[in-house]
This record gives sequence, structure tokens and C-alpha cells, in this order.
Amino acid sequence: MGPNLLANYGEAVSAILFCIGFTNLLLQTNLIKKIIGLNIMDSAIYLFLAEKGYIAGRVAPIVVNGVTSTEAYINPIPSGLVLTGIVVSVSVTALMLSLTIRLYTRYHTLDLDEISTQLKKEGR
Amino acid sequence: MNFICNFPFFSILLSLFSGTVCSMLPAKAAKVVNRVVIITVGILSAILLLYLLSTGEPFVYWMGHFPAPWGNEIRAGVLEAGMALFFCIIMYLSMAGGAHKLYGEVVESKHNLYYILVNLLLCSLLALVYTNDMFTAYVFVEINTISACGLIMIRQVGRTIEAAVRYMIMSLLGSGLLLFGLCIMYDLTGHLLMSNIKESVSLLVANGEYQIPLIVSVALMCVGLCIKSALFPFHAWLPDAYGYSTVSSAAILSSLVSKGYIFLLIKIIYRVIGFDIFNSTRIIDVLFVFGLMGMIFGSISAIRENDIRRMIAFSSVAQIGYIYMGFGMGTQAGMVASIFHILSHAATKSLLFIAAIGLTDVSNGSRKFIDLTGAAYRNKWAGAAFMAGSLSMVGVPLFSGFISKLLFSQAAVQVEGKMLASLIVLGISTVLNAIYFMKTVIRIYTPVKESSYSGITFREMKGYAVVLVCFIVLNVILGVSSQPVVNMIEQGLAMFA
Amino acid sequence: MIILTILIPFIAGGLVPLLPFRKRWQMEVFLETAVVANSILVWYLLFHHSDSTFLLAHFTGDLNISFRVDGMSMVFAGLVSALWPFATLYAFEYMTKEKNENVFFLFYTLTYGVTLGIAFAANLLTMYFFYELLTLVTVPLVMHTLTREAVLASRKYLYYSLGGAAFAFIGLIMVIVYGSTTDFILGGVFDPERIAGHTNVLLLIYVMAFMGFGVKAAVCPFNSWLPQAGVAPTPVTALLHAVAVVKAGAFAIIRLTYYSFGTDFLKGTWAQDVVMVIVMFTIVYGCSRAVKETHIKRRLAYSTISNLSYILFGAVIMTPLGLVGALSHLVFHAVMKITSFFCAGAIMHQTDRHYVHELDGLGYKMPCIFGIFTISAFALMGVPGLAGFVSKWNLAEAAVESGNPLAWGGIACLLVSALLTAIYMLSMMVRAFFPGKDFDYNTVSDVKDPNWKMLLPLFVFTIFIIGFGLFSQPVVNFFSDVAKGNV
Amino acid sequence: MYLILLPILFPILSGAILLIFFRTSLKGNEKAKRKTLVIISGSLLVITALLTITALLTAKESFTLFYLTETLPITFAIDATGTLFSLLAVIVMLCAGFFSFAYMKHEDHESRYYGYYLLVFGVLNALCFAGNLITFYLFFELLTLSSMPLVLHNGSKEAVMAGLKYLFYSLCGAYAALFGIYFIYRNSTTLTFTAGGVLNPSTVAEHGSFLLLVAFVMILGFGVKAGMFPMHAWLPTAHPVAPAPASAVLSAVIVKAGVLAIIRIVYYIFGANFLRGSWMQTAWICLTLITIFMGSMLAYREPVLKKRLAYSTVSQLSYILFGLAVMNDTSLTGGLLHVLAHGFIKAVLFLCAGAIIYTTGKTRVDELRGIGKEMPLTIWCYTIVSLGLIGIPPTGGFISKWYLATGSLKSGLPILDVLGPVILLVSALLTAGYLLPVTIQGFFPGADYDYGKLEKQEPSKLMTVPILIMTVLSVLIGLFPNLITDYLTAIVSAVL
Amino acid sequence: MSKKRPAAEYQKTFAFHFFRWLSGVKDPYLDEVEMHPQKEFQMDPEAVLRHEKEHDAILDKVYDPQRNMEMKLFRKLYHATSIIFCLFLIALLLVTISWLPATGTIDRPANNEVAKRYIEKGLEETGAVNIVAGMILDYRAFDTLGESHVLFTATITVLILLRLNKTEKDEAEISDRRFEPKNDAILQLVATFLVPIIIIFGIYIILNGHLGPGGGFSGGAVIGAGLVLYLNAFGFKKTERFFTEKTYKWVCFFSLSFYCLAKSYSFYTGANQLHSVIPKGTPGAILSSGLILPLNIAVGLVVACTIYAFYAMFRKGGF
Repeated sequence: MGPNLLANYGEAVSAILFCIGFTNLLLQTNLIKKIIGLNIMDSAIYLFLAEKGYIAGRVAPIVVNGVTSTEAYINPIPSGLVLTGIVVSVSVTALMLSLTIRLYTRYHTLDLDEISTQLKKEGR
Repeated sequence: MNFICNFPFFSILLSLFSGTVCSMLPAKAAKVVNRVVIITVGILSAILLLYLLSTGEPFVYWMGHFPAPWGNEIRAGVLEAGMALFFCIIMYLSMAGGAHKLYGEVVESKHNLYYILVNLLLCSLLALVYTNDMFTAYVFVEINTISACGLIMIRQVGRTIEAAVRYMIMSLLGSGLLLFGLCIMYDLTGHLLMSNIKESVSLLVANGEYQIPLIVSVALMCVGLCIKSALFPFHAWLPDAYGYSTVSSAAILSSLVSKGYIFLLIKIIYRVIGFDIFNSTRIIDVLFVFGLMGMIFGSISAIRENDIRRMIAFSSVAQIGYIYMGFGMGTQAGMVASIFHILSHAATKSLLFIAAIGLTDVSNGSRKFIDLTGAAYRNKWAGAAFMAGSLSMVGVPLFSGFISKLLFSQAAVQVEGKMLASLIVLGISTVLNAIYFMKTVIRIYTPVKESSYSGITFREMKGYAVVLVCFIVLNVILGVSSQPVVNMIEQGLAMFA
Repeated sequence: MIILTILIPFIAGGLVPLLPFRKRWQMEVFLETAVVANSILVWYLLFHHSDSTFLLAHFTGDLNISFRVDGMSMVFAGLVSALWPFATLYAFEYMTKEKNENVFFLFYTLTYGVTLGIAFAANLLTMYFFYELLTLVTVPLVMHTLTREAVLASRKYLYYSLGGAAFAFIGLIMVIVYGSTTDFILGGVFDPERIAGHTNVLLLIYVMAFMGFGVKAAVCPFNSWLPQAGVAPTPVTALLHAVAVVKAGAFAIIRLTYYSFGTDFLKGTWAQDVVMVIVMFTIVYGCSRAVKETHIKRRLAYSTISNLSYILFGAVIMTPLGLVGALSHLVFHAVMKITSFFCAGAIMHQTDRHYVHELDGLGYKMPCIFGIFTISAFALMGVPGLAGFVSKWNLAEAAVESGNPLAWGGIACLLVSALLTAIYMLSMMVRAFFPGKDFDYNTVSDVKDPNWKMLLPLFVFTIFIIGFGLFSQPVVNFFSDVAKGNV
Repeated sequence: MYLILLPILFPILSGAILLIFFRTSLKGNEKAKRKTLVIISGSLLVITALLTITALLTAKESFTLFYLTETLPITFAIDATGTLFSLLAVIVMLCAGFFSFAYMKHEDHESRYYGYYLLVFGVLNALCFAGNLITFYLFFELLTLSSMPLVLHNGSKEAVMAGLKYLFYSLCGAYAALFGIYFIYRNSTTLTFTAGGVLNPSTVAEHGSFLLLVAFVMILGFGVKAGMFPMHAWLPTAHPVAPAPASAVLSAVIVKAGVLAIIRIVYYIFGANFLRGSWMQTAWICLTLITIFMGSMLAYREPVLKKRLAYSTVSQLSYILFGLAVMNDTSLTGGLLHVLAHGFIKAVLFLCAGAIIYTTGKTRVDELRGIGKEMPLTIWCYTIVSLGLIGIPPTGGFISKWYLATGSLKSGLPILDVLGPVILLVSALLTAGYLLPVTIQGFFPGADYDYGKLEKQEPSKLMTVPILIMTVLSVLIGLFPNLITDYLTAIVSAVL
Repeated sequence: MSKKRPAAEYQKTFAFHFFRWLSGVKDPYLDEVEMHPQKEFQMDPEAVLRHEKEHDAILDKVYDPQRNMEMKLFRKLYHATSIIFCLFLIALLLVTISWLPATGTIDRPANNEVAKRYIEKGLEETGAVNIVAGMILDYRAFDTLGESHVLFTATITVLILLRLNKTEKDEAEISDRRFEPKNDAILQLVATFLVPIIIIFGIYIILNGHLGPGGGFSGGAVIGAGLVLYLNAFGFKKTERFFTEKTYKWVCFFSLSFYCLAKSYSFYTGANQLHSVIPKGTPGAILSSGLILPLNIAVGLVVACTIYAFYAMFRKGGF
């Protein structure tokens, strides 16, 4: 264990959340739960990024009163990355949801394993 | 700055913009636009390649008004331009070869959406090839993923949708890991541009700082990309996705999409982490082992398969194993072999997919081997093309597969510890390849006594036949005059550093 | 010139389906002319060759496709080109009963070119290239009858051959990497500095490559394709699976052993012991299976398996004398086995009988065929005065001379095999000539000898067998020159 | 010069011609056809015999026909040993040949039989005249191949099987011998038969122990032909099914080829000095003794006459081999003498059995009650030679056995020097036990025998005369042994 | 004294066989030489067909997890390994994080010259008060361009998946009417108040994207939410009056085209060191910071439409 675990408690939480999301995405057979897992995972990364951008005692990087000094603001880059990431996440979620709808209307179940079993039965 | 230096930017923007434009166009027009864009981009890349070969210097191109650490950049070297050109060729041929199937498998009203996706896919591939910025890469990886998913499920049967879901899940896992690794990397270096990260990384390594996070970050990125490119244990989505989507999609997916990720991985290895630093980690051993396992298990699954398309899909798993084995050797030669195999496999696999569709078409659309008996006589061109592709896969001299095998083996010999393992697995894998490909070839060349299937003549499929011939020629060119290509790859890799 | 000899069969073969032959004899004349002309050309080349290498194409780097005539090439090319015209003549007659002749003769003639390509290859890569090509052009021949059996057989043949080539390929790579050149040089091309410290790995690779090429030479345990491939028409089985293809495997192993890896490097190592044990086992195994087999052609195919390992046995003794033995058996066995296969083919053609137990009483009805068959059987057994004895003598002498106790054991294997050869060949002859007390000769009353197209090759081969048996000295002298590198 | 070739080539060629052309070229009725055939074959046989004797008398130098390879000449030379065997061959072949003219009446494919018979004759001559090991080996194999058709002549299933068995056993032996030849070729100065051996002294020092093994393998190999344990099993299978004259030739001459082969390699290639006292000699003697005892025992148990005689051959041949194996002058003389004695005796025995079968069709010993009354001449001959085989003085058998026993005793081998004579003695008793019942039952069928059924049915002259001639010869050997022993001593002193 | 054994038993013994061989009656090897004919290899083509069909049927069963124990086991194993993998991943990440530079401190690699320049020169170079907006729409505009196309791509895929044909659409509409709320008085009343406020707020966010927190995406999402609320309250009939697929298409097309072209211009001039004609304006003013405002508007439009489109698609597969 390194020296900064306690200092990085926010990142630690995000890491745990990431893994929870990851496992959900990997293991849940229910598609909706999978999507929730996906969102947890993405959010964990945003949390991580936000933590990384934070510098104690400084404000968001919106120029107030024309003060353009480094000492005043936090790092703007992670915030930008988070913004981009959110859009990606939204898109992907929408896509996953629509796939789920499609599968549900066809097979009347959200269980992916069941769907594949049905597929294999009808398929060959 | 030479005007030609704008070409990478033009290619990306052109394909991106054409995607938007296509959304307003009817299917026919969208098709034309799509073709024109691919050809144009191809020509641009070719010119760029020639230009780069003549100058011998890579260049960076600001995306905006700000230079390296602040603004986005793209970068073009020989390898990038060559890849772009090659991707265009393959994509054009795949689209042309599978065009006639699109009408049967996709609702007419959604054709233009299909072309949009292809354009966007091309755009994302080009961006992945040219980008010099990690975060840009991430964004375009996502475009790539989503559009690939769209390509899979454009043919809406249950299987493809299920496959698309599985594909998305695996891809998202991969993206998540990639992004997480990226974030850690950013935290360690404070940069997002590849060249800057590399400087910082080498500094960190030299100072011995942050060793564990560095390695973990690299590992996360690698695993993410491996998952996305369907390396062996993560290939569950692949057979259905490749096997049931419409044929152009299958060809493009297998030969380009996964290759795009792999190319990104190469860029990360060379341009972000540094080849030597990467090789000093244990990651290459892991890649090596999984590559070998992929070679074997992919082939074994392919042998057990009873469906020609799925068989070819499983063969992709094996071939991706080859590529990762090349990475795993951790030498320049191995890398060259891997890149050559990217080319050779792309050329061969799309040929196989497109030839397979010709064969299934003359067998009442059935893809089971028993129905394919004698299909090569009913569709001679497809039969010949399938045979050529198979021979290439098996590694018969004259075809590209032989050269990549040769390069792999030569590379393997130079790596003391991994030589035997890789050579033996190469041998076994060739045997397995021979088994399932040659089984199919013999099957399609076995005539049936009373045929209830109708044949197809050359007149009815001129375009298709031409595409097949082009593919074969491409394959043979790669197989016979491989030296220039290999030189180019070496030159390109040198430019990476 | 060299390239011409390879190209003529290609062109002639390619023209067969294209040219509009009205009648069958026109095609026959055309093909026979082409083949004979090519053979003459080859022989001319053998006597008037230059040492220069003919470069055809560059692959990558210093890997190229090039051709050269050296001693080994002369042996193999001479053998192939001597046998091919006769075999073609025989095939004309045999194929009257089969369909799709055009395709058959197309590939049949192509194979000629490819085999010559193997013979004339100047480096390992070229040989490998033609070796793979050989597999591909012969598969349609095996598949010719298109029965399910044939398809399965050709599949197996293809898997085995390509798979074997894959392992041989590893050997090729080793030679590329550790050798100073890939050209064939008697004594090997390994660079002593480069191989230092890699000896064991190289030996392992040698064993693998040996087994790889050995697939074509039907080394146990990779031999089961050969009997199965017997479903092909007899000219194919005879020429390809007794001469061209399998001999190409043996040829390739000799090239690999003597001209690429080099005997100095291999001799006395565990690798030599391993391959020798494998070969010895195959010798005995092939014969035992032949004894148990009742289908004539398959029985002969098993016999081929065993005899091929004789050649390999000579090769792995790894002395010049061993090479002489190997070469002499390479040539003599080709003649003997093609004769016996043609006899079997003639029997099948004339009577449609395929099994040993159906041969009863045919001996006196087809005296020519069975007379020749008997002579070839005696030759295979190694009766002194016939070709087989000489080659076995050379092999055994090489083994004795090598002083390797394992090789002495190999002699025992040779002799056990000779005994088994006697069993499986002579039990056929006895059946044919002494059918038993109450055999009804009416059942074979309409059987007679085939016509001249079949008999002519057989008589010629018989003369060869006896000639080689009695006056082998010039040939053997030539072989020893080859083995010493004087040619 | 070429004279030496004539007795070889003439029968071979004439036999081949007979085989190839006689089937079709003869027209006319069966009887005339047969008559022609018999006359032709008979004359050919006589000519061959004459040629052989001429060659024996005149040709003295060796003659090389051609070279198989540079170092492998096909050479013929006549020496004393060869002459001995050749004489035996000529006499037995002639007698049995004439016997068969009568006997073969009731068999098919006569021309085939005579053709192969002549072939065998030629090959036998060649074998006796062979000047070096390669030539010898060549004709040894040819002998097997050409004599096989004689065995399977009658074409029944058993005959064919027996023929194949004979063939494969012999080939097995021949190949074992070939194994040795390969090594000898390397380790000797020449392959030409030279009294006292041709081994290269330097290599002997180096590979001595291995060469002993080689010698043993070769003896085992050639021993197959000579019916030595453990490869004797072909004999009892082959003899009963072959035609009687063929059995006679087989048993009297062809198996002797194995003996000749062993003499050649032991005394002319390896040399007795090299082998004497080695483990190989001991093992060999043991094998011969086992064979002697076993053969006699088996014969004693056997009810079928021809098979009984076959076992007897197994046993008797090992007498000879025993003599060879002991490797001193006395025993060797005894062995060679037994070659002649056994040759004549066994030929007579088989011919008698053939005559019995021909006339009465009886094969089992217990069917032969009163046979002496029916065909007294035959049975008398049988009885006389039986006594010879048992070793009752003054027959040839007695003398040879005497030599064998004394040789053994004088050899100084531990245990075996006494064991040998003991086993010889036991075997002699057994011999009496299996041979004499025929005589006893034949002449004294017992009180309850029905003499009414008895009718005299002596076979034809063509049968009885050969039997008589050989009976006389066998008796002569016993009566005037010195003539022969002198001749043999010359041979023995040369090789030892 | 030995007991006499029955013949049948005796014939099985080794001694019996040995004696037979010894006396030359029967050879154990050679007498097997003359064999009976083997059966010729023949495969019935129908049998092959049947075989393959059976094979398929078996495969079906194999894929049924209820019946296939192997599959069940595999599943369990898979889950177990996955959980272990997850725990391993957590541990790995925690270890990694413990080695990372501490949060909130200044002397971290991330706070380097890049961030410095963005903060110090951002205002001057981009004209945007909101440094993040300036960064993503000017410094790193290529990412953002890609990002908006991610959304576009996602819309296209959703269209592919969910857009219905004419006939299907009618059915969907019927079922939509049956299941979805409509003419709910409370909802309609609240919506009448809220929707304009939401939309105006959204517009405000968009327009102030370069001045304060906000921007095209967030504003667009707010507007989209307003539209969705409107739709829920008043149903498709009302919305179709002003918002159809065509509208959506054109809006998207124009916005994205504008985005593309504008950025292309900017990139091109930037890369070729040409002077860009677009004025920066006064920092802080509404019409300032060059292209950022128009781009925000374009993005806002796209996002608003897309959010609405997603909802409509999910609900009934069309507008």
C-alpha cells in the first residue's frame, strides 16, 4: 500500500464504485441492471476525474473579475474531460436502452442468458 | 507547411461531414456519397503516403490554433498514411462486395442510416489512426464502438441484436478500463497528448516515480483494448456478431474495427509508453500467452463450427491471437510481423466473408456445410476466392498469409524464451487452420449429383466478381512483393519513436 | 532452361481442358508428346547442366525462388522424368473407365512440373514453396472419383500435408535465421557462431521439421493418409503415392538433413536417435499393417510406408554411405513400387477385383501381369539379383559402417520388414498361382492381360528392376559421387 | 570353365521352359501327353545329373559369373564339401525323380511339379558350387522360393498354408543370415569361402563379442532350414502335405542346404577357432540337444507316418548340427557322415511311406498292420534303413553316431561332453520306438489278423528300384565307411 | 499327481498353444495371414445427413442450461472467477490509488503548464470567461467535435433499432394511446406553467455557456426535458404540429453541418497559421468568444432534439 490511500479517499471510493459497476455490467443477466452498472462505472470515472482536478481552496475555473492567475482556480482539464465523458455515456446508455427495448419486445424478457437460449433453440 | 499535410485532416472531416450529409439523402445518393468519400479519402491517403515516403519525416498537424501541449493534434507518418490507405481499400471492396446483400437483409428505408454509420466508422478509424491525443482517441473509440454496433444490428434478426448487446457490453467494459487507465495516466503525467505523455513517462521511469500506478494504467489500457479487439477470452460476442450481420458489416468489422483498436494499442505502445518501457513490463508476457491461447482455441472452436460464417468468425479470434503473439514477443520484428498480419488478415478475412456470402447465396441461403456442397461450381468466382483466402490463411506461399507466418517465425526465433512456444503453437495453429479451411474448400468443391440449387453466372454478378478478383490480387501482392510493405512498416515504426 | 522444364507441364496441362480435342487420342498424343519432350529436356539438362543458379523471384529480403541442378536434383529429376511418360501412357488406358479426364490430366501434368520444381529447387524456401504446391495440385487427383471416401481421403491428405508443412516451415525459419544462407550446400549451412548455445533447440526443431516433411514421407504416426489416398485412380496412387509425392517428402528430408542442417551438426545427437527410432518403428509398423490389410492397393500403400522409411533410415544414418543407400532406395523403390502398383491397377482395371482374396487363380489368366507382379514382389523382398537387394545392401552397409548400435538395430528392422514383405507380397502371388485344389477356373475364364499401353510401361519397369539389380554399379557410383558432393 | 555353369543353368532353364510352355503346347490325349512329359523330364533329369558329375570331375577352378556390385561377385567354385553335398543331391534327386514319375500319376499339374523339381535341382547344384557367401545367399533364397511350390503342390488349403509356412520360416532364417552377412562384409577380408575363416583380425579384436552374436544369429537363421529348435515348426507341417518324393527331397537334400550353410559360415567364414569355446558354441550345442530330444519325443507320439518321419528329420538333422557344433575333427567327421547316411535313409523312408500311400492310401501307423505281407520288398527296405537310423551296427548310422559320441566325449566341454552322448543314446532308443512299430506290425500283425483280405500289391518297378538303390547305398556306407571317412578327414583337416 | 483337466480348459492354456506351435500344428502368427476380407468402408449418405441433424439436436440440448450440467458448472465457475476478478480489480485499483499523488494538493504532475496556460491565457486566447468552455470548444475542440458525433451516431443507431415502418407505426400508436397517460388535467396545467420556464431556462444556459457554468449540452438537455414534459402532457398530436422527424433531421443536419464547417475552418486556419476572421469580442459580453456561442447554440439544438427524439423513439418508435 502506498502512502496516499487516506488522502485519496475520494479516488478510493470511485475505484470501488468502478468495480461495482464493472461487475454489474459483466455479471448481471438482467439488461437493465447491466445498464445501471454501466452508469455506475461511468460515474465512478467522473468522480475520479473530478477528484483529480480538485485543488484545495480554489474555485471553479470561471474567470471572476478578470483574475487570470493560476493560484485562483482548479485544474480545468478534468472538468472538460468529464463533460465530454458525460455525453458519451448518455449516448451509450441510450443505445443500450434501445437495444434492450428491442430485445424485450421480441423476447419478452430482460434476461440475456434466457434470450440467448431462446435464440439458440430457434436459430439452428 | 505543404498543402498535402492537410490531407489527414481533410480525410477525417470529409468522412465526418459526409455522415451528417447522408442523413438528409435518400439511400441511393447516400450510397454514392459513401463510395465517393471512401475513394477520395483513399486517394488522399495515397498521395499523403507518397509524400511521406519522399520526405521521410512525419509531421504533426494542429487541430486549432494552439500547439502541442495545449491544443489537439493529429500526426501523420508512413504507417498512419499506409494504414489509412489500406483501410480505405478494404472498406471500399467490402462495401462493394456486400452491396447486393444489403437489399435483402436491411430494410430499404434504413439504407441511408447504414451509409451514415459506415462514414462515421471510417471517420473514427481515420481519427484513431492519425490522432496524437489520448482523449481524442477515447472519443473516437466510442464512435467506432457505437457505429460498429450499429453495423452489427442493422440486419435485424434476434441473433444480431443479441450479438450487438454482447458486443456493446464487452466494448463498454473495455472503454471503461481504457478511460480509467487514461485518467490515471493523466494524473501521473498531466498531459493528454501522446508525445508529451511519453516524455513525462520516460522521465518518471528514469526517476523511478509512480511505478505501480504507471504499470497499472498501462495494463488497464491494454486490457481495455484487448477486450475491444476480441482477444481470446473476450471473444464471446464475436462469432454471432460477425456471423449474422450483413456481409459488408462482417467484413468491415473483422478486418477494420478490431484492427483499429489494435492499431491504437500499437500507437499507445510506441507513442505513449515507449516501446522499451512497455517491453520491460510483464504485460507483454500476458499478451503473449493469451495470444497463443487465442490461436489454439479460436481454431478449435472454428473446427467444431457447422456454419461457414461463424467458422470464419472464429478464425478471426485465432488470427487476432497471432497479432497479440507478435506484440508479446516484445521485439521490433515481432511488431512488424503483427502489423503485417493486420494487413494480411484484413485483406484475407474480408475476402473470405465476401466469398462465403457468394457461396451461401447459391445454396438457398443456408450456411451449413452440408448445404454448401458443390457451391463452388455454382458460383465459380466465389469458390475460387474462398479457396485463395483459405490458402492464404493456411499460409501457402504466394499468398499474404505465408509472409506473415514467415515474419512471425523469424521474429520468434530471435526471442530466446518464447521461441519454442510460439513456433510450436504456430505450427499447431497452421494445422488447425488447414483442417477447417481445407475442409470447407473440399466441401465446396465436391459436386452434388442432383442439385436443387440454381447457379449464378458471371453476368449476374459482375461487380461482385470484380471485387473478389481485387481482393485476391491484393492478397497476392501482399504475398509476393512483401518487401516494400515490410520496409514501409519498419520505416513507419521508426517514425513512431 | 530449368524454368522451361517446369513450365512445359504447366502449359500443357493448362491447355488440356482448353483445347478443343475432338477425339480422345488427340489429347493423348498431345499430352504424351509434351511429357516425353519435357522428359527429354530434363535429361538433356541433367547431362548439360551448369552450376549457375537461376533466380526467378525475390520474396522478402534474401529469400528468393531460384533453381539449380545439383546431384540430388539430378537423381530425383531423372527418376521422375524417366517414370512420368510411361505413367502417363498407362494412365491413358486406365482412365478410360473414369470420368472427367480433362481435369484429371490437367492436374496430373501439373504435378509433373511441380515435382520437377522440387527437384530443381536451389534453396529451402523454393523447395518449401513447391512442396506446398505439390499438396495442392495433387488433392484434386485424390479427390477425382468424388465418392465420399475419396473426399474424406483427400481431406485427410490435405490436413496432414499442410500440417506437416507447417512444422517443416519452422525448420525453414531456423535455417533462415541461423544459417548463412538458405541455399542447399552439402554439409549444412549453419553458422557455427550463431548456433552456439542453441544446439538443443535446433535439434528439437530438426526433429519437428523432420516429422513435418515426414508427413509426406508417411512417417509413423503421420502415415494414415497414405493408405486412405489409395482411393484415387491407380496412376495417381502409383505415381504420386509411390513416387512423386512421397518421394518428395523423403527428398525434402534428405535436403534438410544433408544440405541445410548438415550431418556434422546432427550426427551423434539425441535428435538423430529420436528420428532413427521413429523411422525404425515405421519400417516395421508399415509392414505389419500391410500384412493385416486385405485391399490390394492399401496393402501396397502400407508397403510404401515401410519402404519410405527405408529411405529415411538411410538418410538419418547421416554418413555419405547412408545417403548412397537412401538415394539408391529412393530410385529403386520408385521403380519397384510403381511396377507393383501398376500391376495392381491393371488387375483392378481388367477384373474389377480389389481384395487379396479375390485374386484366386488369376495368375495363369494374366501371366504377364502376375509375372511382373511376382518379379516386383521378389525385388521388394530383396532377392539378390533384383533392384531391392542392392539398395538394401547399401543401406545395411551404411548402417554397419556407421558403427551406431541403433543403426545395427535398424538392420534388424529392415530384415523383419523384408520378411513381412515376403508375407504380404507372396501370399498374393500364391493365391494367384495356386488357387487351391477345387478352384473353379470358369469364374476367371474371361480375364486376360490388358493391352499394350498398360503392358509397355510394365515391361520397361521390369527391365529396370532387373537391370538395376544386376548392373547397379554405375548408378551406385553416381550416387556415391552425389553423396560426396562431387557432382 | 563354363562347365561349372551347365549343371546350374541347364536345369533352371529347362525347368523354366517346362513351366512356361508345357501347359499349353501339348496337345493330344491325356495318356500320351503324360508319357511325353515323363520322357522329357526324365531325360532332362538324367542329363542334369550327368552334367553335374562331369562338372564335379572336371571343373576345378573358380569362376566368377558377374559382379552384383563392385565388391559382390557371383562366383562358383567346387570344393570337397560342395562335392559331398552335390553327390548326395544328385543321387537323391535322381532316385526321387524317378520315383515321382510313378508317384505323381495321381496328382494334378504334373508339368508344374517337374518344372519346379528341375529348378530345385539346378539351384541345389548352384548352392553346392557357390564360391562365396553372396552367391550362396542368393541361391539359398532361390532354393526356398523354388521349392515352395513342391510343398504346396497338391493345392489343398493345408498344403498352401504349409507352403507359406515353409516359405516364411525359411525367409525368416535367410534374413537373419543376411543380417549377419551385412556385418561379415564389413568385418572380413573377403566373402569368398576359405577354409579356416576370413575374419579380419583387427576388427575381430574390436567387435569380437558382437561378431559372436552375429554368428549365433546366422546359425539360428540357417538353422531354420535345418529344422533346428526353435524354428523347426515348418518341417512337420510341410512334410505330410507335400508329395512323397518331394518330402524325400526336402528331407534328404533341401534341409541339408541349411547344414551346408552352417558349415560354410562356421568353418569357412568365421572359422572354428574363433567360435570354439565361446558362449555361442554352448548355446548352439544346447539348442541342438534340445532339438534332438524333442524331435524324437514328438515323433514317438505321432500317429501319422509322414509326420512321424518329419519329426524324425528334425531330430536327426540336429545330430549333424551337434557334430558341427562340437567342432572337433571326430565330431565333424561324424556330422558329415551323418549327412550322407541320413540323406539316403530319410529319402528311403519317405519314399517307402509314399509307396504305401500310393498303393494303399493309408497314412496312419496303426492302419499299417500286415503291410509287410502286402508289400514285403518295400517294408524290408524300410526296416533295413530304420535300423540304420537307429544306429545298429554295421549300418551307416551307427558309424556316424559313434563318431559323434566319441567326438563329444573328447571335446572337453563341461557337462555337455557327457550329456551329448546320453541324449544321443536316448534319442536312438526313441528312434527305435517310433520307426520299428511299422515293421513289427507290418510283419507280425498279430493273431487276430485276417489274412484273407491280404493281397500282394507291391508297387511298380519305377518305385521300388529307387528305394532299393538308396537302401543299398545306405548299407554300403555302413559296410565300407573308410572310403568316406578318408574323404571326410581331408575336408575336416582342411577346415579345422 | 496332476489332475486331468477338461479339454476345453486345457485348450486355453499357454502350454497348449506352445505345444501346438512346437509340434508344428499351428503357428500363432502365420496362420493368421490368410485373412477374411474386411468390410469395405462405406458411409451411407443418408446416415451422414441424419448424423448431422442429430448433431444439431444435441447441440441444442447442449445449449440448454437446465439440462446441461457442464454448462451450469461453467456458469458457476464463470461467476466465481468474475467475482474474484472484480475483487482483484478493486484491490489493484486501491493499491494504485494509494500510490497516486494526493488529491487537492498543488504539486501534482497534473497541475502543469497546460492547466496554467488555460487559466492564464484562456480568456485572452478564446474570449471565453468560462475556461472549461473555452478549453473544450477551442483548445480541445476536436474532442468535442467527436463527442457531438458520438451522440449523433447513437441517435442513428437508435433510429435503426427503433424506427418503425408505416404499418408498424399505426399499431404502435394504438398501443401507445392505450397505455400512456393523456389529457391528465393536473399534468397539463403544471406543464403549461413549467414548460416555458424550463425551455427559457435552457436557452439561458445555452446562451451563457461561455460566460458561466453551462453550455450547449446542459442547456440542450434542459430544453429536451421541457419538450418531453410537454409531450407527456399533451400527447403526440400536439407536438407533431411543430416537431416531426423532418424537423428533427433538418435541425440536426444544420446544427452539425454548421459545427463541422465552423470547426473545419477554425482547424484549417489554425493548422496553416492563417489568420482567422472570426472576431473574439469582449470577454464577458454575450456576443463574445468567437465561435463558442454559435457552437453552443448548435450543440444545444442538437441535444434538445436528440433528447426528445430518444424519448419519442423509446415510447413508440417514431415522432
